[in-house]
Amino acid sequence: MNILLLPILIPFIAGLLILTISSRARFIKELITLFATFTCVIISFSLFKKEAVFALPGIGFGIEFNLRLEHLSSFILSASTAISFLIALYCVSFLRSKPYAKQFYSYLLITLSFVSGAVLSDNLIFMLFFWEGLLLTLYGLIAIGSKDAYHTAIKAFVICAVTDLCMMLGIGLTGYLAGTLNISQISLDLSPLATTAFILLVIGAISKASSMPFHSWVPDAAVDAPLPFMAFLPAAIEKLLGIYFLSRICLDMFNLMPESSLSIMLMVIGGITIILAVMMALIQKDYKRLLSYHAISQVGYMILGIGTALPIGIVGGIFHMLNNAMYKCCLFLTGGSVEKQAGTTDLEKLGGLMRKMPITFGCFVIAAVSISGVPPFNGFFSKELIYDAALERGWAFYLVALLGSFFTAVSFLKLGHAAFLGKLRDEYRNVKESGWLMLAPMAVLALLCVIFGVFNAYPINNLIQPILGERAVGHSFSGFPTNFTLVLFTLIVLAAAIISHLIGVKATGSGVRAVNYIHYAPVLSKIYELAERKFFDPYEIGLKLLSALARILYAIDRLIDWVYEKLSINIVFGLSRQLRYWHNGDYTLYVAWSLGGMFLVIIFLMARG
Amino acid sequence: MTSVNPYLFFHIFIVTIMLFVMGFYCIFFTFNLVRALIGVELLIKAVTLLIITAGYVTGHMALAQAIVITLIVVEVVFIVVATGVVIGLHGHNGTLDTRKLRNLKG
Amino acid sequence: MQINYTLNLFILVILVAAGLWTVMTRSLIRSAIGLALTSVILTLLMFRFDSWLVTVFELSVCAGLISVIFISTISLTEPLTKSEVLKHMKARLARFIYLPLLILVVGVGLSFIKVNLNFQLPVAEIEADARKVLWNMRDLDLLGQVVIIMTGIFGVIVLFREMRRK
Amino acid sequence: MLSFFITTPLIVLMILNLPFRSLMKRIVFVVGLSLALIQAVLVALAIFGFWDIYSIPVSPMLRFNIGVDNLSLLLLLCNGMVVFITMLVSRSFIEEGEKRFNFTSLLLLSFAGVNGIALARDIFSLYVFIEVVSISSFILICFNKDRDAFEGAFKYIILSAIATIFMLTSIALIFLVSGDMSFEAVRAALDNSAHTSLVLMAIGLFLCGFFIKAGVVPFHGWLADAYTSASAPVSVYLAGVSTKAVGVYALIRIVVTVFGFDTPINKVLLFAGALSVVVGAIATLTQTDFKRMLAYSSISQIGYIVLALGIATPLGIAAAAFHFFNHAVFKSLLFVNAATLEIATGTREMDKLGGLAQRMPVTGVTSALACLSIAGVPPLAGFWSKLLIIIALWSSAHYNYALIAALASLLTLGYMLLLQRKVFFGSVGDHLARIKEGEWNLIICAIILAAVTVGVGVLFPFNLCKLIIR
Repeated sequence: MNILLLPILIPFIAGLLILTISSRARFIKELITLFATFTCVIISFSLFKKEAVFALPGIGFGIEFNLRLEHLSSFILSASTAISFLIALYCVSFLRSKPYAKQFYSYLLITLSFVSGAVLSDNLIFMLFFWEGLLLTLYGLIAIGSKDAYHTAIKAFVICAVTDLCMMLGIGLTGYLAGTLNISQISLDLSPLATTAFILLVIGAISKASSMPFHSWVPDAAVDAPLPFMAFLPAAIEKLLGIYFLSRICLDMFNLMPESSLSIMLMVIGGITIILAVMMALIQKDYKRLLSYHAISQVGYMILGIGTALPIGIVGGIFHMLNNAMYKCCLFLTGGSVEKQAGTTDLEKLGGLMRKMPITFGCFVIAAVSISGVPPFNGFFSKELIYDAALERGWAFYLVALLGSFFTAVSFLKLGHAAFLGKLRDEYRNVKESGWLMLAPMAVLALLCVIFGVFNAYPINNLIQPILGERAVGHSFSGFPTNFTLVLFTLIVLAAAIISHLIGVKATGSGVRAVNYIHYAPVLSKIYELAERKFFDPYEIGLKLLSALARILYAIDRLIDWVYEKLSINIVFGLSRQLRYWHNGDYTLYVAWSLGGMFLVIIFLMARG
Repeated sequence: MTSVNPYLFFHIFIVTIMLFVMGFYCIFFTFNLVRALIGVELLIKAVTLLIITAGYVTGHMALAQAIVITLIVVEVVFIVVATGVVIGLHGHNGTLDTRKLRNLKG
Repeated sequence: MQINYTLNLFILVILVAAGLWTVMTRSLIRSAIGLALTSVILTLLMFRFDSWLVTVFELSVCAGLISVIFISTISLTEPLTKSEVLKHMKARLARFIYLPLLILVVGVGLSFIKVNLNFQLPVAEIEADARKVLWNMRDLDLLGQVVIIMTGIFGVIVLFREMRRK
Repeated sequence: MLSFFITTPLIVLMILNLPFRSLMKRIVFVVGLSLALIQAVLVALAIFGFWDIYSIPVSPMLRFNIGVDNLSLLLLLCNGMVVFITMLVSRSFIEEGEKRFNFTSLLLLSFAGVNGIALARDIFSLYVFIEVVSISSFILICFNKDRDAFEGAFKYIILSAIATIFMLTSIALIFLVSGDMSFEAVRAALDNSAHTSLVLMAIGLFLCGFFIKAGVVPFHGWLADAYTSASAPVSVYLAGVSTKAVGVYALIRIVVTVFGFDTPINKVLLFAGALSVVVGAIATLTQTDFKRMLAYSSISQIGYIVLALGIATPLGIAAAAFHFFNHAVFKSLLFVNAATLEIATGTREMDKLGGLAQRMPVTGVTSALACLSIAGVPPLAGFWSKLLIIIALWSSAHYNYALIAALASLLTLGYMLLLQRKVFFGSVGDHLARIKEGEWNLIICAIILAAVTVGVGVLFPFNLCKLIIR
């Protein structure tokens, strides 16, 4: 038994084991889950920064079961096992009274197994195998959430299946071009055909990271699926996996040049994802749904960073992925804490929970300032790296990133204000702080946010820089950013966010509604100018404009949904009904088809012969 | 017998095709189950003729005869089973009309 | 030689005529008899091709047994009365009137096509006895015949015997 | 040894027809069951190399012109397995006594016929055994003598007769060229004749005959009617092995061994296969009858096999053979589930069912496994064969067909989830409140087949594919 097989086999067997145990034996399941995930954590940390290769006899045709551990995969493996362990710990308390606890644990473990498999596989076909396996657990994890979760699960399944299909084709094409399916041996220049393969693979990767336009299931899942699922898959694991594969594609398998149009394509996708998702987030009135749009928006930064194809951008993107896994996971866990204790996540109803749940609030604040990019927390450093790279490739990208940052800050001010500050409603008088099992993972993640921020030199120099290999030689990315102009801009933006929030609160007297006005704060110069030139009341008109914009974005969002859900299905079902009509039960018609077919076949053969 | 006239084979080929047309026409345009089976029988006759001729033309008459004998056995069993089904249908429908056979569709 | 050839042609023509009658005639019984007639004419042709063993089979089984099966089926299923036949006649005629025309067109049209007949005929081997071929070379077919006859027996048991009980 | 595969069922049947009818009627079920099981086990052992199938000497009298290769072994294995399952299922549907005796005898005859198809090395013998299987299928379909069964059987008879005519015409034309019927002789003759129009016509007619028997679009009209109208165990048999043997196996055999691959033939196969895949998959979507839906899905899956055959590379043929085996397994499994449902609820209308997974856990789970396997979800068996098909298509530069195959597999997933949702998920209606799991024999069938699907899927990379490719 090779040690590389353990992170795949242990969770898988444990997951299957849990399915066989009666759903009444709760402690055994929790124990098994914790034990299995903890073992995986230990194994993956012991494998950390080591290199190993393991090959089983294959079946020929280039399909070989090769496992390969090297720097990047060991790093992703450690991160995903650690997060799985923390989520499992959290679930012990969170899922205590839930009927679906058994399935959840089991799917979680199987997911972990597939993730380990996908990260460790060196052969594209086997990676695809694990990758597709994740589809199943994704479906299962969403579907167990509630009675209506079925639709969301189907939606997620369909979207991911379509993109996985693209990836399958991409893998076929890559294998055809490179002559091998082993990732470590593939190194392609971007010929036209290779570009197609590249795009197909990128579609698979960014869809796994739920970037636009493949994101639309995430907000729905935020409402329907169990909350730990959100913290586990969309917030952390899928980002790790998707960005891992994206960086594999861009760094190892294809030689992506900074000047190429593909790089610009990636950056445009990143920019659009940042701005559109964050704008959607602004208008949300639900804790979890708001977070879920941020989960999408943050992917944009990573894609933007990697898409620049500059060493500094790639470092920033990967560092951001790591940071995002921490603070976004932490944020979702605080959401779960609120949901568990207060019984709702509706921001209109919540308020003033700061006194009742101080530790949760503290974790929330740390994670929120991290995601908003306040120094000296981790999000600040990764975002600065990305800004630097984006500015080098074009000021527009920088502007978009900065704008996204502004909206992020504004929406988190709104969220924090609405949930934790303000007036406490009467029905929440008796709310208490969560138990330590739920607080511990949050606290650990929040602590990590601080550590990775203050001591950012360690992760950047030791974890991320080696991934780039030769490209990063001679650069230094750690420490406080050297370009103070950029830092200044960032600080200005943050300050502006706070000011606009205060104005909004003053205007409306409520944290939730504060944001409605802040959209149109003067910092958004373009929109502001436009509004001022044409209209009297910049706030009111701007509100209408932006809400119209938001509505259009919403419509686009729905349109994408509609294409996925309705249009294709209607066409296919129409055809199906037509076929039913033609099978009218008359055997002479069938005889006629057969004779017609026979004539066609013979005429074709004779004409070709 | 020793010399084979290629034109004879050609004529037989034409006759076979004519029999095919008759058989298929019968299957298509009749409204009677038994007559549809008679159409099938005509088709089998045409094939029998073709095989025998092929044996005769190539000089493998023994093999052709062996094949046709097996074919006749198959044909008889086929017809017996088919008429059994027709009689069963008549028992259920009370008629031999093929237009009553549209219960299964879609 | 010429006489043989003409005779063969004549047999072919009456074969077509018999087939046509089988399809066109309006009485089912006559149709079955027409089938038997076609079989007999086919037997004539086989006889002219020196296939004596098959001739016996074709005469006894096809012309005899199958006609009996058909006729008994027709009598079992109470065919249409004469008045009904007359009623359907016109519609039948409208459907089947095109057949002779079609046959004529097919026959004449095909005889004008120049078919490439110079395919490689294998050397005619010395004629072996059909029975020997059947027993020695086609033994798997014989096994198949046994299976198929047993299938037929069970078919008769399933389809006919239980029916009579009902 | 090989001839025992055909002669043993015959001899057993003759012994069973001796006097002592009452005794024979009692043991016939067990005898049939064990015969099929023995064959399945023996062949499986032979496939995995535990013994050599030629090792037992036989007297020259029983040495027919037969031979075996891996493809034949696969069909022999499927045959033993599916006939075993069919007999077990029939226990719940065919009443004991005279009826079961006749049923089992017919099934054994058909069993011998399929073995004959697997072993035949001669196109006319192949035809004879195809007829054996077809005719016994006709009788089996109308075994219960209801109206629809007769109708389905009659449609099958007419279309099958036309297929027979096509094949016999083709045999006559080939006879004209080769003068002999054995595979090698025909192959040699066809190679020498340089594909004159006569030969091409013969090839086309033969292909069309098999297309009808297999139910490839547009030759498929009879298939859904026959499958739907037959009684439950017969549906299992028809879908599992009967039509597969007479149509698909014979097609693979003839194309690979006799005709050889040629660009026009490949194009015909690819096009017909792709058409079946798409039409079958689309037609399933609006079906309301459980079995009819499965029948159309069969058409779609047969399309995959034909498509894979049309690729004409060794990988393609291996994929076709592998999908052939998988299809026999999971489609019989689904029909077994259909049988369980029919006996438990008395209906096959999917709109009247729902939420049965709670009431019938084994049926629900095995059916879900089969559905996922058909849809090609890893790590089940169906995933591997579909993957191989798509890889084979892609690597031989049939990109458009690869795309069609991949999209259709998405559609497959869609309709299988639809079926699963309509029947097994959701809430239980009041009229289904007292439904219980099926009898033990049905459950055993379902579990065996599900185990095979999962087992083959998990062990595939190391065992089965190598064997098929070899």
